[in-house]
Amino acid sequence: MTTILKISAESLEALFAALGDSGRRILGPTETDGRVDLGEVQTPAQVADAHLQLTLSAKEAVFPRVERLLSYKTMPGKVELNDAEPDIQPTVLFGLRPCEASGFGSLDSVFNWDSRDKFFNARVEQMTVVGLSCTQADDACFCTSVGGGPGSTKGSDLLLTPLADGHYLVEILTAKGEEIQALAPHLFQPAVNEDKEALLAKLEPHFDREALTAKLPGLFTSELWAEQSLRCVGCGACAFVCPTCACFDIQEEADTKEGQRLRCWDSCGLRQFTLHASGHNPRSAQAERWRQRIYHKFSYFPQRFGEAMCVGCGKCTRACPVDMNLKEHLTQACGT
Amino acid sequence: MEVLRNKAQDLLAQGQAQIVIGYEAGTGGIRRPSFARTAADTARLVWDADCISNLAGYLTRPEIKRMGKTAIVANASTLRALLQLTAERQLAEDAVLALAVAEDGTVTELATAQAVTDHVAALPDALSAADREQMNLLASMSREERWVYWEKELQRCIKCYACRSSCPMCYCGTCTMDCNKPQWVPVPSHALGNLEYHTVRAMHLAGRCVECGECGRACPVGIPIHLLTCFAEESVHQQFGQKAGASAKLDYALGTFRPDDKESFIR
Amino acid sequence: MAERNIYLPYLMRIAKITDEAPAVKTFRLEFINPEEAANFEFHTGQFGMYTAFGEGESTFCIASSPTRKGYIECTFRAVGRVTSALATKEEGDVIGFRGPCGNLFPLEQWRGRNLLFIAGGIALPPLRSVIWNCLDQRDWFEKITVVYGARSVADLVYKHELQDWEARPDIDLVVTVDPGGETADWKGKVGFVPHVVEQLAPPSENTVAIVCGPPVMIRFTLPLLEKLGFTPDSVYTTLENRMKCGHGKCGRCNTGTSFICKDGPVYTLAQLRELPAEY
Amino acid sequence: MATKVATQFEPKITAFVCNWCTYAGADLTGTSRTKYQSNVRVIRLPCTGRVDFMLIQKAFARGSDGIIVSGCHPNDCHYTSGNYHARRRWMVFTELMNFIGADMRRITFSWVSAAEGAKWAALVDEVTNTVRELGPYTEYQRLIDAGVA
Repeated sequence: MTTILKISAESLEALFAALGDSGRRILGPTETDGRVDLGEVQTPAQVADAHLQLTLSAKEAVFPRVERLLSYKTMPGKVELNDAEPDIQPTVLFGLRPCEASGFGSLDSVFNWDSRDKFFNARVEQMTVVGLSCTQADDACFCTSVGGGPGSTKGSDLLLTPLADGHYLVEILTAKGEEIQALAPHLFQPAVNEDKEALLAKLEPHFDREALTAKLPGLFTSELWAEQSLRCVGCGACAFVCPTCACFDIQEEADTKEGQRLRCWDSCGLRQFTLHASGHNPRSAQAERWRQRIYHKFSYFPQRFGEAMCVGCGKCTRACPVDMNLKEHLTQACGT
Repeated sequence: MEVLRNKAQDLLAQGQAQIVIGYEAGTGGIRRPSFARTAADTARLVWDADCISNLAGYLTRPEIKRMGKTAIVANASTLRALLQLTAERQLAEDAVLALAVAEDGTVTELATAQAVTDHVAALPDALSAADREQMNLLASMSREERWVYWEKELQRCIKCYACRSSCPMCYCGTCTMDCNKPQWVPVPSHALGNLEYHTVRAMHLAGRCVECGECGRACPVGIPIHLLTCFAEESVHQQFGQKAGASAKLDYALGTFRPDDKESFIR
Repeated sequence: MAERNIYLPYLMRIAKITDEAPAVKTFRLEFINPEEAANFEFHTGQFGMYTAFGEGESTFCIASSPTRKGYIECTFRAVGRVTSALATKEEGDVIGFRGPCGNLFPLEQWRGRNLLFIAGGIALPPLRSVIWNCLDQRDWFEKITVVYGARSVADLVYKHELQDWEARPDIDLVVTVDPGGETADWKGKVGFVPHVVEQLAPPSENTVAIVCGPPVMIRFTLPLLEKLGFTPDSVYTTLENRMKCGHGKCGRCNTGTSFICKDGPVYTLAQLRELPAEY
Repeated sequence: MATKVATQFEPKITAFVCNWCTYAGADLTGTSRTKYQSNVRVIRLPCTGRVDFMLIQKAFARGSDGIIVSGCHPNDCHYTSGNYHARRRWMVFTELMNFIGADMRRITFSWVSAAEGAKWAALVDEVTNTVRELGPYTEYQRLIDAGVA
């Protein structure tokens, strides 16, 4: 059951203090030299407000760019193996866009569909998501084409929508959200007759995701992918900034006495990703790698998990050195 | 713009080029690479002051090479990279037809390396005023301040390799980063791995960097990494008197030597 | 509640090392922890991730049969960073093992049928696990035929076991080497595996074919089997894509809707045709 | 009375030397019974041309506080021009590292011939004293310690 309340800007400041007092770390969008990153904040004033999106995604909070999986010591005829126990603080992710918040669901599908990934789960367990509805959108955005929206509650424990009078509409969506409210219930006021929809950014859908998923199997051998990927330079920027891309590499770093095994982000767009030690590469051309990225997100993943591995945030488009606009390419595929 | 589109159309129609690489309008009106193979495609071509990216990286791509003779709409960066790629024998001399567009929209065909060299010689310095200012600022800092500056900046690196992928000079089939016997540079993007990656990149581009700044523009997290490669290039220029991208006949500065190379630090 | 770390390998001691062919070795591995040994179970067709501490993990099949308890064996060629490091190990050294991963060869479904194994080069190890498993349950199956080829006589793996199989009456073995790979005293066949299969023309009736080898061998053998009347669901193969996690998460082995590390590595030709040819 | 424990910092110095000149020179130092400080770990390579800048970085990454790179004098290279090539690379590398803010006082380049045993001893002593004065290379260590999540 969703509870709908209101909170003033001043009360929000008090709520930040209460969150801090409860031992929670608050991560929110912070701006330095025009770059918006997820950073530790103590007050709402430290949170960047003019931004549309974080450059990187909030997946870093649950799937860091580098993390230790295990460590060991090697001795003659003996190995001492140590499990990694990440030190994880209770964390509030404040001010995530609804698209980002909904990305955690895809990540959960990847990390827990079969065996469970304890590193991801330990972080998710300690995490509360405070979403912030969008009142603006840009040319890269396409959340409404993939089942999301500027005020979507999916993935948020608590969703804020800025009201005209400086207050925020507060939707309390989960038990974790209720815990936040319970920290300082007096800060919240009842909300009466607030028209959330009217406050949100307007974004027309550009294509129908389910129609795209239905269409892709028939387009596998199409020239379209070679055509589209001609401009692609084959880096991993799109995947690394993506809130749902979860492909990773496992790397060993060691000297003669001890070592550790690290997990780090990887991307299907990189040639190295599938390259065998023998030199054989199942996806040797950039066109095949571009196709894999599209198919993984919009064909294979939906077939297995029922929804697309994309939240329409457009981060990939903004991060791309050569403007491989995903919305545009998907719309083109739908029309092929 | 019409002149350019017509020129591209003519080249394709007369078989003088099978593909014309240029610029088109992208998301929110930004300029992005464009590939014209038919008369219809040429209608997308645009040219203005926003066409700053270096397109030369596409010239060494097998997908493009397979298409046949290439014409390329070339700004100063692209022309310099074209010369450097020729000097490094990645492109046959005169294999590419460069189209230089003047401010009034007239198009000059630069069909030979010599023509490109002459054209480039008359163009202003590659480094932008803002980059020059940032370089001077860094030079004026104490060593410790510079270390903190780069430590903080490089900490943001996620090793997506957008810098490498968008650099026209990073054409190696297998990059040092991808060699793992031994693993010279750590793959994960931790602080040490990032520093090593970016110093290797700068060293490998010293004497080869055409200072187009493409790597810095490509960086999704906004690290001014082009300053590193530009610095290394300028170090080569000052000490050895040669500049990458100035000619199609240039020995690799760090692949050669002069017995009287002057230094002041060897004891 | 603490969850198990699925990336943590078992520690195993190398009990025995056999040099099979140039740069190819077989390790016999025993669990260091007796509890882990007691609880360990696997099925033929499954694979594992083998750790050379200091260098990382590499993926290859379990080459021994689940009917042989107390140890597992693996056979690998020193090619990459990890396999090269493994190749320097000595008996008594400790390596890591994660697994078993993936699906299995459905021996139950093959009961009462003839089995035709076709292997090339370093791809015999995955089939060796099945072959020994089948030989240890010999009464389940009718005729068992093995066609095995390698580039040269030196490149043949499991040379002693090939002699054993040669001598056994309950298995037909045909060994071949590529033209030019034979030695003066070579008594087997000379010719590429697909040619040898063609000459042999094994009947397809009530027969399951299990094929594993380099891509070029597979490419020529599969159409041949179809010509001989094998249906796509009676031809099996095992794929080996690059893998990192073994749990269907890292994305590396994703091919079509399949994660080769979970839904594979064993596929019938019918299933293979449903996948994009990205293996 | 409490005993005063010597807490003087002892730097780790890595020396990359060429086989033909400096290694032989260092050997001569030993056979001449010239005493010098023992902080240096010598790594012998065929030629200074082989001293990739990555080796220098790796030495810092593995905890060296100071580095010596030394080989044959110009014109004396066993392979004719290895040291000339190396010199060019160092000329750019030292400037680049300085631009990044690395502490270049911790890297010493020198030419030490097979006959210069005394020069080697003096060089090692001087470098060791300088680096001891500078203290541990904490800036580089900070990168290593930043570690991972």
